[in-house]
Amino acid sequence: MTVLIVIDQAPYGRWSGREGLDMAFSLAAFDQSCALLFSGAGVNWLRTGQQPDGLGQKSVARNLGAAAIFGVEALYADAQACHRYSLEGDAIINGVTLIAPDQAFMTGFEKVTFAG
Amino acid sequence: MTVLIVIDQAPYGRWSGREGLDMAFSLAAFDQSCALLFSGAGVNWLRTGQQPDGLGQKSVARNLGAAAIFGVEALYADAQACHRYSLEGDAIINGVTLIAPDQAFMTGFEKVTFAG
Amino acid sequence: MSQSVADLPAHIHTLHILNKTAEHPRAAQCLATLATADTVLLIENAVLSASEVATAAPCPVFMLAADARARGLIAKPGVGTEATGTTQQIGYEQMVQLSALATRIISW
Amino acid sequence: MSQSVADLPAHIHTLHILNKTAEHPRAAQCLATLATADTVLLIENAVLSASEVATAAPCPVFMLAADARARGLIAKPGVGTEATGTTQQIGYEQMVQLSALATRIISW
Amino acid sequence: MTDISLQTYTLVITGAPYSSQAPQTALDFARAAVAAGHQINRVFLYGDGVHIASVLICPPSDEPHWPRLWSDFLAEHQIPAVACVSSALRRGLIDKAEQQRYELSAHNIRAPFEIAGLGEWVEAGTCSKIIYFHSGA
Amino acid sequence: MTDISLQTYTLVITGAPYSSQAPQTALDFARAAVAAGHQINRVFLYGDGVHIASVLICPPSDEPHWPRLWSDFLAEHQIPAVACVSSALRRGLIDKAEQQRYELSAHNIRAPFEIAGLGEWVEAGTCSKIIYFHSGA
Repeated sequence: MTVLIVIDQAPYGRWSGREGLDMAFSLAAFDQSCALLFSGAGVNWLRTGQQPDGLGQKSVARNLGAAAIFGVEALYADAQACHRYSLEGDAIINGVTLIAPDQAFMTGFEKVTFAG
Repeated sequence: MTVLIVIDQAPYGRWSGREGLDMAFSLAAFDQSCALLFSGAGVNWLRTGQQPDGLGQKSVARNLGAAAIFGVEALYADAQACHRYSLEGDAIINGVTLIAPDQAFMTGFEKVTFAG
Repeated sequence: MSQSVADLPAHIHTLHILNKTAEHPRAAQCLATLATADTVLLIENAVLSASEVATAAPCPVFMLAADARARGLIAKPGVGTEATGTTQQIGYEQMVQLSALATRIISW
Repeated sequence: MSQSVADLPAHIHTLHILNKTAEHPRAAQCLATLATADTVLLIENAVLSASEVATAAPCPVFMLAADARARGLIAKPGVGTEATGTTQQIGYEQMVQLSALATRIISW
Repeated sequence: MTDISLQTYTLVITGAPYSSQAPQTALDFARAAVAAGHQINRVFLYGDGVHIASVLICPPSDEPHWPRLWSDFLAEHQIPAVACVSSALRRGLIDKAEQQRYELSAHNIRAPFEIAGLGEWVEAGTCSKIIYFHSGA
Repeated sequence: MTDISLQTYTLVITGAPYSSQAPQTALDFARAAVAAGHQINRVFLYGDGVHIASVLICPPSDEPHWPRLWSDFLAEHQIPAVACVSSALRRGLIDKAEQQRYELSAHNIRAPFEIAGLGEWVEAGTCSKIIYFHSGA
C-alpha cells in the first residue's frame, strides 16, 4: 500500500523537486506509507556537501538522511543516473538503495506520483 | 542583422511556442529583420490540417503560411526533426526551408532567441 | 466531434497517461516501465509521438482525439496516419472509462 | 564566497548560457552549434552536466560557482572534481565580463 | 462493452493555465466523468496549478477563460476545490484570511476555490482515485 | 586582464520565482553588472516571468522574498521594469488601469514594475545587449 513519490528534476533549478519532497513528508506525517525514488537528474538531490544557502535555499540532504525517522520508508535511486552524475562512494548520502526503475520495480507500489 | 526566434516546443501543450511567434510577429511589425526556426518537437507547428478549435485555441498555420507578408523573412525547420515527426510532402505547410540547425546555420544570425 | 469507436481493454493494471513528446526524459522513463497488462493513453503533445510509443509499447496505446485533431493528426477508421501509426483515437468519455478500469494510474 | 581566478578568453564570438542538464533536448541543440571561438557558461542545473559538456565542447566551458556549490560540486584549484571535470568555476562578476566580451549571447 | 463501476475521483492539477494545457485537459476529463455518473469529490491545485484560482486572470476575449470555466463547473456540480496553501502563498494566490494575516493590499482567489494544506491531498488519497494533470512538454 | 568596455544591458526574465531559478540568477547578474559600472536600461518580464511583479507573493519568512528584492534593486538603481501586457493579463498580473478597464476586483502589480507591450522589447533590442533568463530543467 506504499505511495512512491518520484523526483526527476535536479535540485534548486526548479521547485517541483522540493514540492515532491513536501508530498512525501506530508504522507509520512499522516502515517501513510511512502517511499521516494530519485531518477534522471533528480538523483542529484542525494549528493553530499550541498550548500544552497548562497542561492537562498535550504539544503534538504540532512532531511533526506533522516527520512526514515520522519517515516519515509525508503530512498531509492536510479543506479544508471547515479553513475551518469558520478554519484558514487562518498558523493552519495547514506541510506539510499540503488535500483533500476523498470517495470519490476514500479509494480510493487500502489501509487506512483510525480509532483509536477 | 537578422534575429532568429527559435521554437522547440510542440504546439498547444505549452504557451512558450505561441509566445515565440508573438515575438517574431512583433519584430516584423516594427520593421526589424527576423526569421523563425522550428526545431525538435517545435516542427509540429508546421503541420497542415491543425484544428485546435476543440482546445479553444486558434490555428496559426495560416499565419505562418503568410509569414512573409507580415514581414518574417524566412521559416526554417530542422530537417531531422521533420523526418522524425513524419512532416513530409503534403503534411508540411508551404514556404518552409529545411536546414540542419548547426553551427554553420546559426552563425548567420545576429541574435538567436528562445521565448522561454 | 466524430471519433472512432474504440475497443477498450477488459482490465488494465496500470494506465499510463503521457503528455510529453518522446524527446522528453520522462517519456523514456514511462516506456521503461510498461507491462503487457498496462495501457498507455497519449494526451496533449504526446500524441505527436504516437508511432514511436506504439512501436516500443508491449501493450495497447490510445490517444485523445481532440489533441490529435488539434495537431493535424487525422484519424482514418481502422488505420492510422503515418504519424499516428495504428494508435486508436478516443474521446474524454473513453479516457474516463480507461481510468475507471485501471487498478493504478500514473500521470507522467 | 571564495572562487578560483579564471582566465577569461580575450574574445568570444558567441557566449552560450546553458541552464538545463544534458538530458534536456535543448542542451543537445546547444552542443550542436558550438564553435571554437565560442564560450559556454553553465548555470543553474546545467552545472551538473559539466563533464559531459566539457567533453563535447570545442571551446572553453565555465560554470557558476554559486550553482556548483549549491549542488555539492566542490572546486579544487587547478583540477575539478570527477563531476565537474576541468570546468572552471566563476562568479557573477566574471559572468558579466563574459557577457561583455561576447559579440552574441544565446540563452538556451 | 465493459462494465464499469462508478468511481470517486480526486483531480490534482499542477500546471498553470495559459502556460500549460493541464487545466484544460483536467476540465474536459471532469466534465466527462460527471456526465458518466462518476463522482469528483475534490479538485486540488498544487504547484503552478494554483494560478487556475486567480480571479485577476484576464485572457483576450476570443480565448477561453479557463479560471471562469473551472469556477462555473465546480459551482454547478458543488465540487470542493482547494489550492495548496504553501504553493499559493509562494505564487501570490491569496484569500481574505491570508490578506489580513500578512497585511497584503488585496486578495485574488476566485470562488469557490479555497486554500488548504497538503493534508487535504493526503486524505483524498485514502478515499478516492487520484488523477494528476501535470504540465506537458 | 582583458579590457572590458562598459555595456548597456536589457534583461529579459521568462521564468517565475518559486517555480524556476531564473529571477534569482538574473538578480545576481544585475547586481554584478551594476557593481562593475555597466548600465541596465530596462528589465522586461515575459511569459511566466511576469509573476516576479506580483505584490501578493508571500514566501515563508525563512526564504528570500524575490519580488521584494527585485523591487528594491530596481528602485535603488532607478531601472525601469515592465511586464509584457499580454503575458500579464493571461496570468492575472494587473495594474490599476487594467483593473478599471476590465472591472476586476483588485490590482496586484508591485512598484516600480509597469505594464507595457512587446514594442518595448523590440526597442530594447535596437539599443542594448539583451540577456534572457529562462526557466531551467
